[in-house]
Amino acid sequence: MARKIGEVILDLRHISLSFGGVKALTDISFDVREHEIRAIIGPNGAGKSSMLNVINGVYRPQQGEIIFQGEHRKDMDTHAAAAAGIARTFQNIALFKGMTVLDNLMTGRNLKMRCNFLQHALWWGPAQREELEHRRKVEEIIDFLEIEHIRKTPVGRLPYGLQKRVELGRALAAEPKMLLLDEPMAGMNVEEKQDMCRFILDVNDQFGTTIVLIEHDMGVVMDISDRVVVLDYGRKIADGTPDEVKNDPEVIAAYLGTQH
Amino acid sequence: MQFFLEVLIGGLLSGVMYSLVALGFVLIFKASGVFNFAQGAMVFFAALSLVGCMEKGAPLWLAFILAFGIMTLLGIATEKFVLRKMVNQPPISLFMATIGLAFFIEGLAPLLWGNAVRRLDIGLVDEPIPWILEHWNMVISKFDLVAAGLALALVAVLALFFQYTRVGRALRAVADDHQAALSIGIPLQHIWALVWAVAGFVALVAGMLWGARNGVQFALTFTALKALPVLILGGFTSVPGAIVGGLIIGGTEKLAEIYIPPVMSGIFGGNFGGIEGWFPYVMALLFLLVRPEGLFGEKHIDRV
Amino acid sequence: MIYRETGQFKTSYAADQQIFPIRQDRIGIAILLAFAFVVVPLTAGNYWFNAILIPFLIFSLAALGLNILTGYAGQLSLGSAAFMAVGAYAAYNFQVRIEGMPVLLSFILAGLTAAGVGILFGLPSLRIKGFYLAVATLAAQFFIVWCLTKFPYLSNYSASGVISVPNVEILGYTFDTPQSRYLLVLSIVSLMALLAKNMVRSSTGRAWMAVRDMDVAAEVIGIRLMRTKLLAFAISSFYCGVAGALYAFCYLGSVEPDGFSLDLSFKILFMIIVGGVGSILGSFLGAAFILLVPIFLDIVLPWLSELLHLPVDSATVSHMQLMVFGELIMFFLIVEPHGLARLWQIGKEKLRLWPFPH
Amino acid sequence: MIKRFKQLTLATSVAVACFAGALPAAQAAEEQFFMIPSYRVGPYGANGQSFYGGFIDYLTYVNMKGGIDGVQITWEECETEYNNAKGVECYERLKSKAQKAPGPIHTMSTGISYALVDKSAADKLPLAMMGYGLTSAVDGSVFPWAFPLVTTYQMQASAIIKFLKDKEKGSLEGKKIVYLYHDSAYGKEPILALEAESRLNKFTLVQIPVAHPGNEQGAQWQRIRQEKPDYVILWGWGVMNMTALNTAQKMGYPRERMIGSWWAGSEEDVIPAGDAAKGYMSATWNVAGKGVPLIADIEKTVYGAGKGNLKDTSKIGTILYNRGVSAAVLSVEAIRTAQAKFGKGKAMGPEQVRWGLENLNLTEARLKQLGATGLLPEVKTSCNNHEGSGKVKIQQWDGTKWVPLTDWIEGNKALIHPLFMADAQKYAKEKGITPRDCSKEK
Repeated sequence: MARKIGEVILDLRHISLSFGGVKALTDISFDVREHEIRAIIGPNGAGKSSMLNVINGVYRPQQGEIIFQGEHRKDMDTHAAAAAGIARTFQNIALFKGMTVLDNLMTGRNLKMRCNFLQHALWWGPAQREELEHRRKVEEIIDFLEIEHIRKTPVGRLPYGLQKRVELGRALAAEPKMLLLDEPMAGMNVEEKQDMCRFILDVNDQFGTTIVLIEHDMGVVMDISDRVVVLDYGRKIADGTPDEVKNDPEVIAAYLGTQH
Repeated sequence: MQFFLEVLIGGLLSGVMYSLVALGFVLIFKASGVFNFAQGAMVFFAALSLVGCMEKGAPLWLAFILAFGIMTLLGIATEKFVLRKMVNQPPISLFMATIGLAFFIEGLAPLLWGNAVRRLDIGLVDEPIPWILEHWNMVISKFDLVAAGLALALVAVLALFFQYTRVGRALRAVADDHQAALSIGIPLQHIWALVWAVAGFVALVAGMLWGARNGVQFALTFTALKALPVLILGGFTSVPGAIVGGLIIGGTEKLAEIYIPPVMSGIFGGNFGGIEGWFPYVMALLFLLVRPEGLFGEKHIDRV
Repeated sequence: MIYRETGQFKTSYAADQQIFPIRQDRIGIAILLAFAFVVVPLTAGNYWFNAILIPFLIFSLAALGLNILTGYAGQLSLGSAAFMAVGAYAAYNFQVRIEGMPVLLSFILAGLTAAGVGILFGLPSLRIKGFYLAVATLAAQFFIVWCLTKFPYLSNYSASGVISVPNVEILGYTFDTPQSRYLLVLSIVSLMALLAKNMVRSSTGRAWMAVRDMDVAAEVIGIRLMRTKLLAFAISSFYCGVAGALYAFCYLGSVEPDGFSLDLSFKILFMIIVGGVGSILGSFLGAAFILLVPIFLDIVLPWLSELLHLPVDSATVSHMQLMVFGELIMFFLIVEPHGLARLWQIGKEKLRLWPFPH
Repeated sequence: MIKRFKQLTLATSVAVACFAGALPAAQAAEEQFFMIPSYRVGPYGANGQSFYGGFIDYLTYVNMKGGIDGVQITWEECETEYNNAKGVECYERLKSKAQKAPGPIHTMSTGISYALVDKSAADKLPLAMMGYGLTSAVDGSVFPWAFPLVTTYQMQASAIIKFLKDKEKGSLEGKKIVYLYHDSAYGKEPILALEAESRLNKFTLVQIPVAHPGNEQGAQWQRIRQEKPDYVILWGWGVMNMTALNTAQKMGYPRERMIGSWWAGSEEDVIPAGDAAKGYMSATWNVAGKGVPLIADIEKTVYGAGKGNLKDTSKIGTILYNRGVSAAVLSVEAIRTAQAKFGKGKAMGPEQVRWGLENLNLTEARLKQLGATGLLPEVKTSCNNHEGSGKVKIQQWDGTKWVPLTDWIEGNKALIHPLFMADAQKYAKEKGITPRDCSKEK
């Protein structure tokens, strides 16, 4: 175990978000430390995906503050988030369906590429060199995720489990500091889940990537995460290590549906 | 001021005529998600069938019924031979297919009825109402008023049809969610054929009024171009949107044609009339920038 | 067995990144180019040059432009003809107004002018999507044509608004024979097709496709939607603009704004739909199809009616042509919604196995 | 899918085979070949139908009467849909057949003829533009191969002004005339001439353009109502004409004060407008009706033998039908003129036909011989006057038919022709053409 949990890398303070009067998140604060695996759990409609969307700027909260790597912001901007090294996957796979696996992964490296469209049009020279260089990196990820055989397949034709894996690959291609995973194991069978768990742990281990994940499978969450934050109806009801959270009465109530 | 009013009223009345054509687009888009570019060709075909039946000696009411029958057949054939075979294809393919359909109809109509330019007499004369002309010195056409009345009646009938009939409810269900409608046993194909027939009916009314106004001829297909800005303004899925959009487009377009070119001439010199071709589009475009879903369209939130 | 890639191993990523990774394809394209550049100019007659090959190449270029915008970047446009018009009029003005302006440079400037106008009309795409955008592009279509009609400066004060272009002259050589014009157009189109292919296979193209397939995900990856969409509009318009300049200079010789009508925009849209959305090859196949079918029908239908002794008058034949054309479009969309390019691919896959059934 | 692919391949190969087979066929001797780029579909299909029906009927008629001194006329049609690119394709397709012994080409489209002016000159094929097209081609020194025969937009506009002036007892001073036009090359061309006339005759000219297609003119006519002009000159095409008439009625503008161009003065333009068209006037360079012996004879001979081109025989004798016949008469007469010089009974080559068109002299006597008295004005062309007449009649619609009001009226040639010459010189300069010396032409 080479990994060592470091300082706070992301700090969310008093985040509130609403859509036309409907409150999605209410005054939520929590932090994420470098290299850790941080899980967000909660029942359906608890605001978990909204939380991720706030972190990488898809949604803009009405109130609160986001501090990423010491930089204070009122809200994130998708481009800034990507540039700062935040990558993510989506609950309902958001791959580029018309493109091959390879192209999807290459797209993931978009921000690292420097050539402009004129150089691309001319191809021979810088564009080709750059393309090759990034191709090598992408091939490493392809090896890592064991998807060599489907490299040239359009992702639309792949089965669900593989698509999830490709989406992880696309996020990894950006060599992110922080990876946001929205239900990476939803709809998978046991074997696929095990594979996915292994990849997540390996990513965290080998690349030291900080991981924030949403997951419904409690077994998985308790197994792999360092700390867990629990949301219910857009509010934070618990925060702590898996064991602390597991025994929190409010969490149990939320999950079992008892009256508070 | 009086001139301004006259232009505005004339524009609003023309706008109703645009709404009529736009209505056909809305019906089909609402029920099947198809952007039916053949609506203009259908207007042409319907009017030509009407006038063709009248030439064969049928009185107006009978010709109207016969033409409606023909439009229904066309609707059923379209569903059976084209749309049914294109289920699950992307909207753009369906859109292209309707352009193909437009070509087909544009060839078929004159093949059946001849390509001479015809007059369609529905017993309405396009003349100013003398009383208004005398008292207010304003030109309001009898024909336009009747046409506007007919259009509003048509909308009312459609609204009732959607609200209170079984078929109407089924149509709305389909419009809301195809899958769900299918799962509760609504025969999608019949519904689509039906909605095309209803669109054919709307095309027939539009064709009758436009044909009586400008003659029955190929140029009736161009009415579609007048309807498109109405459509963006009002939203693709809203029947009231088509009416309100039509009024807005009609009114502003006429006012613009009167008041903008002199201003432009003042700036650039030269003659800048004839802006009606693009003005409604640019206006609708600017409007969209403010409200991308149109006047009455449904707001769409991306969920990820 | 002839068309097989077995035994062709890629030993480097560079080899794998070629435009035509399969050897047979490379040979095929070489033969095709040799045929187009050498055999055709030696053998084809004037009719083929003036009425088929030159317009085919020019329309392919315009279709390629639209395909970049619609097929790759996913922005449906009904205004391509207007951008062609901008190109045609811009090239004309550069030629007429600037003494000694090289023709090729004026073509490029025409493309750039069209690109500028394209960016302007692409701005709404940041807010508007789908059919709303398509209808909004009609604003460009009508507005641009109107401007060209209304500002006499743009047609060099010709009373009718029609412009008649000067001869094409490069380095003292006048392109006045159909062959020479064909070769000029062929060279320009081949080069631009190559550049387009390069763009779509690199990160520019991937960004376009990402925006097309899933814009939110693209944004999250760090692709700037505005820049990507506007770049697509600009490049697409550049291609259409050059096509328009060629249309005026190498094909018709004289153009009027009304010639760049909505019908022409539709025609170009048909080309990419029939040919294949998001395919460079498809742009060419589609252009060939849309251009040749009406001509073919025009020749064959009267011939058929004579052969079968059907008492058909010319009007009927004309109407039938229109119907058959419409039917063919619907037929194609039903049979192969991905266009001729996909059929070609399927054909190749068949060939790969041939003569064995599986 | 695979099966479909096979079918497609088969279909394509059959198609290609047919295509190849249908291309150039051999041409027999002593035949004069007319390429006819016609249009019968699309927005103007109805107009094309009548015009080309009359044109082809007359060619059939000539053949039935023994051809042009024994030379049979052959022809081939090609649908242009009034579209410039398709027109060029048709021209290129039929060009090779026409190169030996061509007839003048009639496109009946300003756009297509513009696109063909340079091409036909390079290919040496005579291009006729009767009442449309590039009007500066009146100057034959710059345009040896293009013939805007009979009259041009500008001369027509001038003739209309002359008519109105006569109507106003010799002076238009202080009058106001609205020029309501189709916003295209066609509508813009006469503007210079009208402006010159307005300066000369001191009337106010108000120009109001109508955007294509012109099926909505509420605003324009409201403006006209406000302007209260003495006359409205209508320069419309297709649906724009009947919309103008209907809207005029709606606004209460008297139709007796509206006067149209010759493309706004056919039955197709007024019948759909119904009573709204009564009293409306228009210019024309050919008369309507079967009163002309030639038209009656064509109906008897050609349709009697079942060789007529039109299915709808009610079109015979309409303005556009008769215009088609007139166009054919002029074309055939040009070939006869050429034969008179280069050899009777022989097919004429391109240069010879061109000469025929340039030395046409269709006199009243000859028209009488043809049975075409009054159908069209006398036409006499020369190297520096490819127009040859410049005369029009004014006719009025009485609710059922066109009634000629006047004899042939000639526009103000002294005013208008210099405009053509200046334009032609500009064209020659832009294109690098060295004009012929007309004094040396014989």
